[in-house]
Amino acid sequence: MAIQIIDHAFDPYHEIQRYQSTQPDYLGAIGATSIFIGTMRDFNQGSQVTGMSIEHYPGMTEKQLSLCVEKAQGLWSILDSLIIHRVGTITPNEVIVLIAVWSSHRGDAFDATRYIMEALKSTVPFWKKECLDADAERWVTSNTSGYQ
Amino acid sequence: MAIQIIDHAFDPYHEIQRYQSTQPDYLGAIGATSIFIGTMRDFNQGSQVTGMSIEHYPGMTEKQLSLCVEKAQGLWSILDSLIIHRVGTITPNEVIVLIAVWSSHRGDAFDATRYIMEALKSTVPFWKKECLDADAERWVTSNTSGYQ
Amino acid sequence: MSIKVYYFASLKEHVGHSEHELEFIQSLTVKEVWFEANADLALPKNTLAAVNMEYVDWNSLVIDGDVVAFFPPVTGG
Amino acid sequence: MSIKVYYFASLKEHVGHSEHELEFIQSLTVKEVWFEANADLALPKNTLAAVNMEYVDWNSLVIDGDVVAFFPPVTGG
Repeated sequence: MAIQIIDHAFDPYHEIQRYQSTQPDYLGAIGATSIFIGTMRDFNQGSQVTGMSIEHYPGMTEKQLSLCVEKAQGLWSILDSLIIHRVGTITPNEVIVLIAVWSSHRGDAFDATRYIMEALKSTVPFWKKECLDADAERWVTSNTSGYQ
Repeated sequence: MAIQIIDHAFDPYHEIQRYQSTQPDYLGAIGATSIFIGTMRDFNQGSQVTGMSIEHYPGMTEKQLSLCVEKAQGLWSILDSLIIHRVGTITPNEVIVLIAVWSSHRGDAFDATRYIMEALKSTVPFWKKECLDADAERWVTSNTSGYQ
Repeated sequence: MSIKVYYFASLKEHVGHSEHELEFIQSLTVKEVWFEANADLALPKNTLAAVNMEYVDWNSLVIDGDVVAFFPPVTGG
Repeated sequence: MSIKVYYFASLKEHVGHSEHELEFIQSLTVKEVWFEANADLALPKNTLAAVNMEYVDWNSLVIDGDVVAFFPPVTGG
């Protein structure tokens, strides 16, 4: 299990492959890998968005992310997981968050990935501020639910 | 949207990156990428499994996979999708299936990926035969549900 | 009229071949095609049928030139 | 006793600083900490509170050495 908060752009596929190379023990037990990648869009709530900055609460961020993973581990059978979240200045098309979950069975992998993502969105202390143009910016005030 | 049936081992991350490089039009609209990777385990239904061969019905396979994607498109808002499925001889740890779905919103991406996976498992004409050792082999007779 | 019949996976092993051509005069249902082609063989439980690569009901009618396929439950993914 | 108070995101802008130290004699609830520190400021709706990096109820008691944080609803992911 790994949790990383990073302040520079990253390639999620490269990070997954790098992380996977460290997990040979249960390789033959992995039947399902579920991955979610959240990317910055260039349009949100009716406005063109040119950039974004993400603030966080160092320490509490890692603590709450660990809690999300622990809760998922209590609910489903997980072999491993990797979470990476960006902070700092971000431009459109860059990855904001990566969640990867490895499991023997697909139901566990799907459910745990989605659970961790929703828990992250509602409990982990990150805050987004959008840049609308050179002068204007606005705090994103709430996350929508990922379930309809 | 792309559907590929291939008879050799592939790196799912490499294939996703390659496919993504062909989709610049709506790049800024992508907020969510949901990926599922099904991998061959070395243990199933109480036995050590040393290899597997996957038979399929050429033509009907592609037709039914397209139908899975069309139905998902009718139910959720999807920007793009990629499905790759192995046929032929497979060894443990190799990827059997890759499903990637790109969407503006995470709910659509999660739901569509899972729907396509379950639809594939129940309707697309692939059949697995497991090699248990040098002499023994057995057909997998049914897929389990991915929902509990 | 003439139709082509395919068998896949365990059903191919059960019937002993992967395909054959059937010639007959009157119109047949998919179920009748099975028994026409495999008079001496039990129809395994859960066998699926497709005509022209689409799933069909066992009572649907087959017409000249159709491609019929019989196979066990699918196990991909 | 002494506690540290942090503010994040829009709340940091609202109160005008990111942190301060509070010294007081009697035990306080989290809600009392807010009004002790920001007597002249309205408490924005939906503000969340954490003590030592764990979410807390606004009526929970703060003890010497605690780190209290106030912030708006989180918007990561």
